[in-house]
Amino acid sequence: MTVRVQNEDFDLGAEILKLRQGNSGIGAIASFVGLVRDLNENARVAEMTLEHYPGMTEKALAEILEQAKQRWSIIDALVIHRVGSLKPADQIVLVAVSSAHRGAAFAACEFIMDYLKTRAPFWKKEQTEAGARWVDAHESDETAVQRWV
Amino acid sequence: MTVRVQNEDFDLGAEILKLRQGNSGIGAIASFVGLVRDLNENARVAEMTLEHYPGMTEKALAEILEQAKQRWSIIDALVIHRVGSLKPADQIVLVAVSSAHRGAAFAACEFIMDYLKTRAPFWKKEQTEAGARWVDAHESDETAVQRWV
Amino acid sequence: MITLLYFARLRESFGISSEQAHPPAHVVDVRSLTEWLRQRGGAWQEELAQSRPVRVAVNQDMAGPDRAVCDGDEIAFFPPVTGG
Amino acid sequence: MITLLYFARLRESFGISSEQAHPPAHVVDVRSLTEWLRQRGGAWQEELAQSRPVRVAVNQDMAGPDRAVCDGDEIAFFPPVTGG
Repeated sequence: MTVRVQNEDFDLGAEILKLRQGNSGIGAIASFVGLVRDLNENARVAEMTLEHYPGMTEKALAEILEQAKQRWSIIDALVIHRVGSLKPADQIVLVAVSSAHRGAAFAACEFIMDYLKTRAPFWKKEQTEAGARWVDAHESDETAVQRWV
Repeated sequence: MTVRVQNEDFDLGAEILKLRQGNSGIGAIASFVGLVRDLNENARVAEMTLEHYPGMTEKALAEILEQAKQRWSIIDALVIHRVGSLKPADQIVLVAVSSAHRGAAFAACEFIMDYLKTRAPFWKKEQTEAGARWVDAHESDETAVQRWV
Repeated sequence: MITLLYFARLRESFGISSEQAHPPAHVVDVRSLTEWLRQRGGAWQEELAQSRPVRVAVNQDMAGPDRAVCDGDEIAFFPPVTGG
Repeated sequence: MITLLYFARLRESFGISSEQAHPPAHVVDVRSLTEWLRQRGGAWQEELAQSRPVRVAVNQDMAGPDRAVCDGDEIAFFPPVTGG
Protein backbone atom coordinates (compact mmCIF):
# COMPACT_ATOMS: atom_id res chain seq x y z
CA MET A 1 0.00 0.00 0.00
CA THR A 2 1.54 3.26 -1.16
CA VAL A 3 0.64 6.90 -0.54
CA ARG A 4 2.45 9.76 -2.23
CA VAL A 5 1.77 13.50 -2.11
CA GLN A 6 3.95 15.30 -4.60
CA ASN A 7 4.39 18.33 -6.85
CA GLU A 8 5.60 16.27 -9.81
CA ASP A 9 3.37 14.67 -12.39
CA PHE A 10 2.98 10.85 -12.37
CA ASP A 11 3.15 8.22 -15.10
CA LEU A 12 0.01 6.08 -15.00
CA GLY A 13 1.48 3.25 -17.10
CA ALA A 14 4.65 3.02 -15.00
CA GLU A 15 2.72 3.12 -11.71
CA ILE A 16 0.33 0.35 -12.75
CA LEU A 17 3.23 -1.73 -14.01
CA LYS A 18 4.91 -1.42 -10.58
CA LEU A 19 1.64 -2.42 -8.90
CA ARG A 20 1.37 -5.53 -11.10
CA GLN A 21 4.97 -6.66 -10.93
CA GLY A 22 5.85 -9.86 -9.15
CA ASN A 23 2.34 -11.02 -8.38
CA SER A 24 0.66 -13.17 -11.01
CA GLY A 25 -2.24 -13.79 -8.63
CA ILE A 26 -3.56 -10.37 -9.66
CA GLY A 27 -6.52 -10.71 -12.01
CA ALA A 28 -7.90 -7.17 -11.87
CA ILE A 29 -6.62 -3.61 -11.60
CA ALA A 30 -9.11 -0.78 -11.30
CA SER A 31 -7.71 2.72 -11.52
CA PHE A 32 -8.91 6.28 -11.49
CA VAL A 33 -7.22 9.45 -12.72
CA GLY A 34 -8.61 12.88 -11.81
CA LEU A 35 -7.76 15.76 -14.14
CA VAL A 36 -8.05 19.56 -13.97
CA ARG A 37 -11.06 20.63 -16.04
CA ASP A 38 -10.87 23.89 -17.98
CA LEU A 39 -14.41 24.76 -16.93
CA ASN A 40 -15.79 24.60 -13.40
CA GLU A 41 -19.13 26.02 -12.30
CA ASN A 42 -19.37 28.00 -15.54
CA ALA A 43 -16.02 29.75 -15.19
CA ARG A 44 -12.93 29.16 -17.35
CA VAL A 45 -10.14 27.88 -15.15
CA ALA A 46 -6.67 29.13 -16.15
CA GLU A 47 -4.79 27.59 -13.26
CA MET A 48 -5.38 25.70 -10.04
CA THR A 49 -3.40 25.60 -6.82
CA LEU A 50 -3.66 22.62 -4.52
CA GLU A 51 -2.86 23.14 -0.85
CA HIS A 52 -2.61 20.34 1.70
CA TYR A 53 -1.88 19.66 5.36
CA PRO A 54 1.51 17.93 5.33
CA GLY A 55 1.55 14.97 7.68
CA MET A 56 -2.18 14.72 8.19
CA THR A 57 -2.80 14.22 4.46
CA GLU A 58 -0.50 11.19 4.23
CA LYS A 59 -1.98 9.80 7.46
CA ALA A 60 -5.58 10.26 6.26
CA LEU A 61 -4.82 8.61 2.91
CA ALA A 62 -3.04 5.66 4.57
CA GLU A 63 -6.07 5.18 6.84
CA ILE A 64 -8.44 5.21 3.86
CA LEU A 65 -6.35 2.52 2.10
CA GLU A 66 -6.30 0.49 5.31
CA GLN A 67 -10.10 0.68 5.55
CA ALA A 68 -10.41 -0.45 1.93
CA LYS A 69 -8.13 -3.40 2.66
CA GLN A 70 -10.29 -4.41 5.61
CA ARG A 71 -13.52 -4.18 3.64
CA TRP A 72 -12.54 -5.91 0.41
CA SER A 73 -10.26 -8.73 -0.61
CA ILE A 74 -7.68 -6.59 -2.36
CA ILE A 75 -4.01 -7.30 -2.99
CA ASP A 76 -2.50 -3.80 -3.10
CA ALA A 77 -3.55 -0.17 -3.43
CA LEU A 78 -1.91 3.08 -4.43
CA VAL A 79 -2.78 6.76 -4.09
CA ILE A 80 -0.76 9.57 -5.64
CA HIS A 81 -2.07 13.11 -5.16
CA ARG A 82 -0.41 16.20 -6.55
CA VAL A 83 -0.14 19.57 -4.80
CA GLY A 84 1.04 22.97 -5.97
CA SER A 85 0.23 24.68 -9.24
CA LEU A 86 -1.68 22.81 -11.95
CA LYS A 87 -3.14 23.70 -15.35
CA PRO A 88 -6.21 22.42 -17.22
CA ALA A 89 -5.80 18.80 -18.39
CA ASP A 90 -3.07 18.20 -15.78
CA GLN A 91 -3.35 15.04 -13.70
CA ILE A 92 -4.37 15.64 -10.06
CA VAL A 93 -4.84 12.23 -8.52
CA LEU A 94 -4.31 8.54 -9.21
CA VAL A 95 -5.98 5.75 -7.27
CA ALA A 96 -5.26 2.16 -8.27
CA VAL A 97 -6.30 -1.13 -6.66
CA SER A 98 -5.21 -4.67 -7.52
CA SER A 99 -7.14 -7.80 -6.58
CA ALA A 100 -7.86 -11.33 -7.75
CA HIS A 101 -11.35 -10.48 -9.00
CA ARG A 102 -12.81 -7.32 -10.50
CA GLY A 103 -15.63 -6.63 -8.02
CA ALA A 104 -13.28 -5.89 -5.12
CA ALA A 105 -10.96 -3.73 -7.25
CA PHE A 106 -13.80 -1.56 -8.58
CA ALA A 107 -15.50 -1.14 -5.20
CA ALA A 108 -12.30 -0.36 -3.30
CA CYS A 109 -11.13 2.13 -5.95
CA GLU A 110 -14.41 4.04 -5.87
CA PHE A 111 -14.52 3.87 -2.05
CA ILE A 112 -11.01 5.34 -1.81
CA MET A 113 -11.91 8.21 -4.17
CA ASP A 114 -15.13 8.98 -2.28
CA TYR A 115 -13.29 9.07 1.05
CA LEU A 116 -10.36 11.03 -0.35
CA LYS A 117 -12.80 13.67 -1.67
CA THR A 118 -14.39 14.21 1.73
CA ARG A 119 -11.75 13.21 4.32
CA ALA A 120 -8.25 13.99 2.99
CA PRO A 121 -7.07 17.55 3.76
CA PHE A 122 -6.56 19.07 0.31
CA TRP A 123 -7.98 22.38 -0.87
CA LYS A 124 -8.28 23.71 -4.40
CA LYS A 125 -7.99 27.33 -5.40
CA GLU A 126 -8.87 28.27 -8.97
CA GLN A 127 -7.67 31.17 -11.07
CA THR A 128 -10.54 32.23 -13.34
CA GLU A 129 -11.26 35.29 -15.49
CA ALA A 130 -13.16 36.67 -12.48
CA GLY A 131 -10.16 36.25 -10.18
CA ALA A 132 -9.03 33.62 -7.70
CA ARG A 133 -11.54 31.58 -5.69
CA TRP A 134 -11.43 28.71 -3.26
CA VAL A 135 -13.44 25.78 -4.58
CA ASP A 136 -16.46 24.98 -2.40
CA ALA A 137 -17.04 21.47 -1.14
CA HIS A 138 -19.80 19.65 -3.01
CA GLU A 139 -22.86 18.28 -1.28
CA SER A 140 -22.74 15.44 -3.86
CA ASP A 141 -19.35 14.29 -2.52
CA GLU A 142 -20.78 13.95 0.98
CA THR A 143 -23.74 12.03 -0.47
CA ALA A 144 -21.36 9.73 -2.37
CA VAL A 145 -19.38 8.83 0.74
CA GLN A 146 -22.50 8.08 2.78
CA ARG A 147 -23.35 5.01 0.71
CA TRP A 148 -20.29 3.21 2.13
CA VAL A 149 -21.26 3.81 5.77
CA MET B 1 -15.59 5.28 -28.85
CA THR B 2 -13.02 2.66 -29.78
CA VAL B 3 -13.14 -1.14 -29.87
CA ARG B 4 -10.08 -3.24 -30.67
CA VAL B 5 -9.67 -7.03 -30.65
CA GLN B 6 -6.03 -7.93 -31.13
CA ASN B 7 -3.27 -10.46 -30.52
CA GLU B 8 -0.73 -7.81 -29.49
CA ASP B 9 -0.32 -6.48 -25.99
CA PHE B 10 -1.47 -2.91 -25.23
CA ASP B 11 0.17 0.00 -23.42
CA LEU B 12 -2.18 1.29 -20.71
CA GLY B 13 -0.37 4.62 -20.29
CA ALA B 14 -0.34 5.36 -24.03
CA GLU B 15 -4.01 4.40 -24.45
CA ILE B 16 -5.18 6.60 -21.59
CA LEU B 17 -3.06 9.48 -22.91
CA LYS B 18 -4.79 9.13 -26.30
CA LEU B 19 -8.19 9.10 -24.57
CA ARG B 20 -7.32 12.31 -22.66
CA GLN B 21 -5.74 14.25 -25.49
CA GLY B 22 -7.42 17.33 -26.87
CA ASN B 23 -10.27 17.51 -24.37
CA SER B 24 -9.61 19.49 -21.21
CA GLY B 25 -13.28 19.09 -20.24
CA ILE B 26 -12.36 15.61 -18.99
CA GLY B 27 -12.21 15.52 -15.20
CA ALA B 28 -12.24 11.76 -14.63
CA ILE B 29 -10.88 8.61 -16.24
CA ALA B 30 -11.83 5.24 -14.79
CA SER B 31 -10.04 2.24 -16.20
CA PHE B 32 -9.86 -1.48 -15.70
CA VAL B 33 -7.18 -3.98 -16.71
CA GLY B 34 -7.85 -7.71 -16.55
CA LEU B 35 -4.83 -10.01 -16.22
CA VAL B 36 -4.21 -13.75 -16.55
CA ARG B 37 -3.97 -15.27 -13.06
CA ASP B 38 -1.54 -18.11 -12.47
CA LEU B 39 -4.12 -19.92 -10.36
CA ASN B 40 -7.74 -20.55 -11.35
CA GLU B 41 -10.12 -22.85 -9.51
CA ASN B 42 -7.22 -24.42 -7.63
CA ALA B 43 -5.19 -25.35 -10.71
CA ARG B 44 -1.91 -23.75 -11.83
CA VAL B 45 -2.41 -22.11 -15.19
CA ALA B 46 0.61 -22.36 -17.50
CA GLU B 47 -1.01 -20.77 -20.53
CA MET B 48 -4.35 -19.52 -21.75
CA THR B 49 -5.85 -19.34 -25.22
CA LEU B 50 -8.54 -16.82 -25.99
CA GLU B 51 -10.89 -17.58 -28.87
CA HIS B 52 -13.46 -15.14 -30.25
CA TYR B 53 -16.13 -14.79 -32.92
CA PRO B 54 -14.66 -12.29 -35.40
CA GLY B 55 -17.22 -9.73 -36.46
CA MET B 56 -19.76 -10.46 -33.74
CA THR B 57 -17.26 -9.65 -30.99
CA GLU B 58 -16.53 -6.15 -32.30
CA LYS B 59 -20.26 -5.58 -32.88
CA ALA B 60 -21.19 -6.73 -29.35
CA LEU B 61 -18.50 -4.53 -27.77
CA ALA B 62 -19.55 -1.48 -29.80
CA GLU B 63 -23.15 -2.02 -28.68
CA ILE B 64 -22.08 -2.25 -25.03
CA LEU B 65 -20.18 1.06 -25.32
CA GLU B 66 -23.20 2.64 -27.02
CA GLN B 67 -25.44 1.52 -24.17
CA ALA B 68 -23.01 2.97 -21.63
CA LYS B 69 -23.05 6.27 -23.52
CA GLN B 70 -26.82 6.36 -23.42
CA ARG B 71 -27.00 5.61 -19.70
CA TRP B 72 -24.29 7.91 -18.35
CA SER B 73 -22.90 11.30 -19.22
CA ILE B 74 -19.56 10.07 -20.51
CA ILE B 75 -17.18 11.72 -22.97
CA ASP B 76 -15.43 8.74 -24.52
CA ALA B 77 -14.87 5.02 -23.95
CA LEU B 78 -12.38 2.41 -25.07
CA VAL B 79 -12.25 -1.38 -25.03
CA ILE B 80 -9.20 -3.41 -26.05
CA HIS B 81 -9.47 -7.20 -25.73
CA ARG B 82 -6.69 -9.59 -26.61
CA VAL B 83 -7.10 -13.00 -28.27
CA GLY B 84 -4.69 -15.85 -28.93
CA SER B 85 -2.14 -17.29 -26.57
CA LEU B 86 -1.49 -15.60 -23.21
CA LYS B 87 0.63 -16.38 -20.16
CA PRO B 88 0.09 -15.67 -16.44
CA ALA B 89 0.38 -11.94 -15.63
CA ASP B 90 -0.34 -11.01 -19.28
CA GLN B 91 -2.90 -8.30 -19.90
CA ILE B 92 -6.22 -9.57 -21.32
CA VAL B 93 -8.53 -6.59 -21.45
CA LEU B 94 -8.58 -2.83 -21.00
CA VAL B 95 -11.73 -0.80 -20.47
CA ALA B 96 -11.41 2.97 -20.01
CA VAL B 97 -14.05 5.68 -19.74
CA SER B 98 -13.61 9.46 -19.66
CA SER B 99 -16.17 11.89 -18.28
CA ALA B 100 -16.50 15.27 -16.58
CA HIS B 101 -17.25 13.76 -13.16
CA ARG B 102 -16.11 10.54 -11.52
CA GLY B 103 -19.47 8.91 -10.82
CA ALA B 104 -20.30 8.39 -14.49
CA ALA B 105 -16.78 7.14 -15.34
CA PHE B 106 -16.79 4.53 -12.56
CA ALA B 107 -20.32 3.30 -13.26
CA ALA B 108 -19.87 3.08 -17.03
CA CYS B 109 -16.51 1.30 -16.70
CA GLU B 110 -17.94 -1.36 -14.38
CA PHE B 111 -21.08 -1.68 -16.54
CA ILE B 112 -18.96 -2.28 -19.65
CA MET B 113 -16.90 -4.96 -17.88
CA ASP B 114 -19.99 -6.73 -16.54
CA TYR B 115 -21.61 -6.78 -20.00
CA LEU B 116 -18.40 -7.79 -21.72
CA LYS B 117 -18.06 -10.75 -19.33
CA THR B 118 -21.52 -12.09 -20.15
CA ARG B 119 -22.34 -10.81 -23.67
CA ALA B 120 -19.17 -10.56 -25.74
CA PRO B 121 -18.25 -13.79 -27.58
CA PHE B 122 -14.85 -14.71 -26.12
CA TRP B 123 -13.89 -18.09 -24.71
CA LYS B 124 -10.94 -19.00 -22.53
CA LYS B 125 -9.11 -22.30 -22.61
CA GLU B 126 -6.53 -22.97 -19.91
CA GLN B 127 -3.48 -25.21 -19.97
CA THR B 128 -3.02 -26.64 -16.48
CA GLU B 129 -0.97 -29.49 -15.01
CA ALA B 130 -4.07 -31.65 -15.44
CA GLY B 131 -4.34 -30.82 -19.15
CA ALA B 132 -6.34 -28.32 -21.17
CA ARG B 133 -9.82 -27.21 -20.13
CA TRP B 134 -12.39 -24.71 -21.30
CA VAL B 135 -13.16 -22.20 -18.56
CA ASP B 136 -16.74 -22.45 -17.37
CA ALA B 137 -18.94 -19.36 -17.22
CA HIS B 138 -19.44 -18.04 -13.69
CA GLU B 139 -22.83 -17.65 -12.12
CA SER B 140 -21.42 -14.58 -10.33
CA ASP B 141 -20.87 -12.82 -13.68
CA GLU B 142 -24.53 -13.26 -14.57
CA THR B 143 -25.48 -11.97 -11.13
CA ALA B 144 -23.21 -8.94 -11.62
CA VAL B 145 -24.80 -7.98 -14.92
CA GLN B 146 -28.33 -8.27 -13.56
CA ARG B 147 -27.93 -5.26 -11.29
CA TRP B 148 -27.79 -2.95 -14.35
CA VAL B 149 -31.06 -4.22 -15.81
CA MET C 1 -28.46 -22.61 -47.64
CA ILE C 2 -27.27 -21.34 -44.26
CA THR C 3 -23.81 -20.93 -42.74
CA LEU C 4 -23.22 -22.65 -39.42
CA LEU C 5 -20.37 -21.61 -37.12
CA TYR C 6 -19.12 -23.41 -34.00
CA PHE C 7 -16.88 -21.98 -31.31
CA ALA C 8 -14.82 -23.13 -28.35
CA ARG C 9 -15.82 -26.50 -26.86
CA LEU C 10 -18.46 -27.06 -29.57
CA ARG C 11 -15.93 -26.47 -32.36
CA GLU C 12 -13.63 -29.05 -30.78
CA SER C 13 -16.38 -31.60 -30.10
CA PHE C 14 -17.80 -31.37 -33.61
CA GLY C 15 -14.36 -31.26 -35.21
CA ILE C 16 -15.40 -28.42 -37.53
CA SER C 17 -15.54 -24.65 -37.16
CA SER C 18 -18.03 -23.98 -39.96
CA GLU C 19 -20.21 -25.61 -42.59
CA GLN C 20 -22.72 -24.73 -45.26
CA ALA C 21 -25.97 -26.55 -44.53
CA HIS C 22 -29.26 -27.15 -46.36
CA PRO C 23 -31.80 -27.90 -43.64
CA PRO C 24 -35.20 -29.35 -44.62
CA ALA C 25 -38.24 -27.07 -44.93
CA HIS C 26 -39.49 -27.76 -41.39
CA VAL C 27 -36.42 -25.99 -39.97
CA VAL C 28 -37.82 -22.46 -39.51
CA ASP C 29 -36.31 -21.21 -36.28
CA VAL C 30 -33.41 -21.70 -33.85
CA ARG C 31 -35.33 -24.41 -31.96
CA SER C 32 -36.03 -26.58 -34.99
CA LEU C 33 -32.51 -26.01 -36.36
CA THR C 34 -30.99 -27.16 -33.07
CA GLU C 35 -33.28 -30.22 -33.03
CA TRP C 36 -32.29 -31.08 -36.62
CA LEU C 37 -28.57 -30.84 -35.76
CA ARG C 38 -29.09 -32.90 -32.60
CA GLN C 39 -30.40 -35.74 -34.76
CA ARG C 40 -26.93 -36.16 -36.23
CA GLY C 41 -26.22 -38.07 -33.00
CA GLY C 42 -22.86 -38.47 -31.25
CA ALA C 43 -21.22 -35.20 -30.23
CA TRP C 44 -24.14 -33.29 -31.76
CA GLN C 45 -26.69 -35.03 -29.62
CA GLU C 46 -24.54 -34.61 -26.56
CA GLU C 47 -23.43 -30.98 -26.94
CA LEU C 48 -26.84 -29.75 -28.11
CA ALA C 49 -28.79 -31.64 -25.44
CA GLN C 50 -31.46 -29.43 -23.90
CA SER C 51 -29.70 -29.61 -20.53
CA ARG C 52 -26.58 -27.98 -22.00
CA PRO C 53 -26.29 -24.18 -21.81
CA VAL C 54 -25.64 -23.60 -25.51
CA ARG C 55 -25.90 -20.04 -26.86
CA VAL C 56 -26.98 -19.21 -30.41
CA ALA C 57 -26.38 -16.09 -32.49
CA VAL C 58 -28.20 -15.36 -35.74
CA ASN C 59 -26.38 -12.95 -38.00
CA GLN C 60 -24.16 -11.98 -35.07
CA ASP C 61 -26.99 -11.14 -32.68
CA MET C 62 -27.79 -13.29 -29.67
CA ALA C 63 -30.96 -15.24 -30.47
CA GLY C 64 -33.58 -17.17 -28.51
CA PRO C 65 -35.20 -20.47 -29.66
CA ASP C 66 -38.04 -18.65 -31.44
CA ARG C 67 -35.76 -16.57 -33.61
CA ALA C 68 -36.53 -17.27 -37.31
CA VAL C 69 -33.86 -18.90 -39.46
CA CYS C 70 -33.81 -17.83 -43.11
CA ASP C 71 -31.87 -18.76 -46.20
CA GLY C 72 -28.51 -17.00 -46.21
CA ASP C 73 -28.32 -16.59 -42.42
CA GLU C 74 -25.10 -16.99 -40.44
CA ILE C 75 -25.91 -19.01 -37.33
CA ALA C 76 -23.37 -19.61 -34.58
CA PHE C 77 -23.47 -22.12 -31.72
CA PHE C 78 -21.23 -21.66 -28.69
CA PRO C 79 -20.95 -22.15 -24.91
CA PRO C 80 -21.65 -19.27 -22.48
CA VAL C 81 -18.94 -16.66 -22.99
CA THR C 82 -15.92 -16.38 -20.70
CA GLY C 83 -13.91 -13.35 -21.84
CA GLY C 84 -12.65 -10.38 -19.87
CA MET D 1 1.11 25.92 24.88
CA ILE D 2 -0.63 24.60 21.79
CA THR D 3 0.19 24.87 18.09
CA LEU D 4 -2.55 26.26 15.86
CA LEU D 5 -2.53 25.70 12.08
CA TYR D 6 -4.75 27.35 9.49
CA PHE D 7 -5.29 26.20 5.92
CA ALA D 8 -6.78 27.44 2.66
CA ARG D 9 -9.33 30.27 3.01
CA LEU D 10 -8.78 30.49 6.80
CA ARG D 11 -5.04 30.86 6.35
CA GLU D 12 -5.64 33.72 3.91
CA SER D 13 -8.31 35.42 6.03
CA PHE D 14 -6.25 35.28 9.22
CA GLY D 15 -3.04 36.20 7.41
CA ILE D 16 -1.09 33.51 9.25
CA SER D 17 -0.55 29.80 8.68
CA SER D 18 0.45 28.88 12.22
CA GLU D 19 0.93 30.24 15.72
CA GLN D 20 1.87 29.09 19.20
CA ALA D 21 -0.97 29.96 21.58
CA HIS D 22 -1.49 29.94 25.35
CA PRO D 23 -5.23 29.70 25.85
CA PRO D 24 -6.70 30.37 29.30
CA ALA D 25 -7.60 27.50 31.62
CA HIS D 26 -11.28 27.43 30.62
CA VAL D 27 -10.27 26.29 27.10
CA VAL D 28 -10.54 22.51 27.51
CA ASP D 29 -11.96 21.28 24.20
CA VAL D 30 -12.40 22.18 20.53
CA ARG D 31 -15.63 24.07 21.27
CA SER D 32 -14.13 26.35 23.91
CA LEU D 33 -10.95 26.84 21.85
CA THR D 34 -12.99 27.93 18.83
CA GLU D 35 -15.05 30.28 21.00
CA TRP D 36 -11.86 31.78 22.46
CA LEU D 37 -10.41 32.37 18.97
CA ARG D 38 -13.71 33.86 17.78
CA GLN D 39 -13.42 36.52 20.48
CA ARG D 40 -10.41 37.95 18.64
CA GLY D 41 -13.05 39.57 16.42
CA GLY D 42 -12.66 40.57 12.75
CA ALA D 43 -11.77 37.69 10.42
CA TRP D 44 -11.72 35.33 13.40
CA GLN D 45 -15.25 36.12 14.38
CA GLU D 46 -16.39 35.88 10.79
CA GLU D 47 -14.60 32.71 9.67
CA LEU D 48 -15.27 30.82 12.91
CA ALA D 49 -18.94 31.85 13.13
CA GLN D 50 -21.11 28.88 14.06
CA SER D 51 -22.84 29.07 10.67
CA ARG D 52 -19.53 28.45 8.87
CA PRO D 53 -18.63 24.84 8.03
CA VAL D 54 -15.17 24.90 9.64
CA ARG D 55 -13.39 21.59 10.21
CA VAL D 56 -10.97 20.95 13.08
CA ALA D 57 -8.22 18.35 13.42
CA VAL D 58 -6.48 17.60 16.72
CA ASN D 59 -3.07 16.00 16.30
CA GLN D 60 -3.93 15.27 12.66
CA ASP D 61 -7.22 13.47 13.39
CA MET D 62 -10.57 14.99 12.50
CA ALA D 63 -12.18 16.16 15.76
CA GLY D 64 -15.65 17.14 16.90
CA PRO D 65 -16.43 20.04 19.30
CA ASP D 66 -16.17 17.81 22.38
CA ARG D 67 -12.65 16.62 21.61
CA ALA D 68 -10.31 17.57 24.50
CA VAL D 69 -7.50 20.05 23.88
CA CYS D 70 -4.31 19.49 25.88
CA ASP D 71 -1.00 21.22 26.26
CA GLY D 72 1.31 20.35 23.36
CA ASP D 73 -1.51 19.55 20.91
CA GLU D 74 -1.40 20.50 17.24
CA ILE D 75 -4.81 21.86 16.31
CA ALA D 76 -5.73 22.73 12.72
CA PHE D 77 -8.68 24.77 11.43
CA PHE D 78 -9.73 24.52 7.79
CA PRO D 79 -12.69 24.58 5.38
CA PRO D 80 -14.32 21.36 4.14
CA VAL D 81 -11.78 19.57 1.95
CA THR D 82 -11.86 19.76 -1.86
CA GLY D 83 -9.12 17.47 -3.15
CA GLY D 84 -9.29 14.69 -5.71
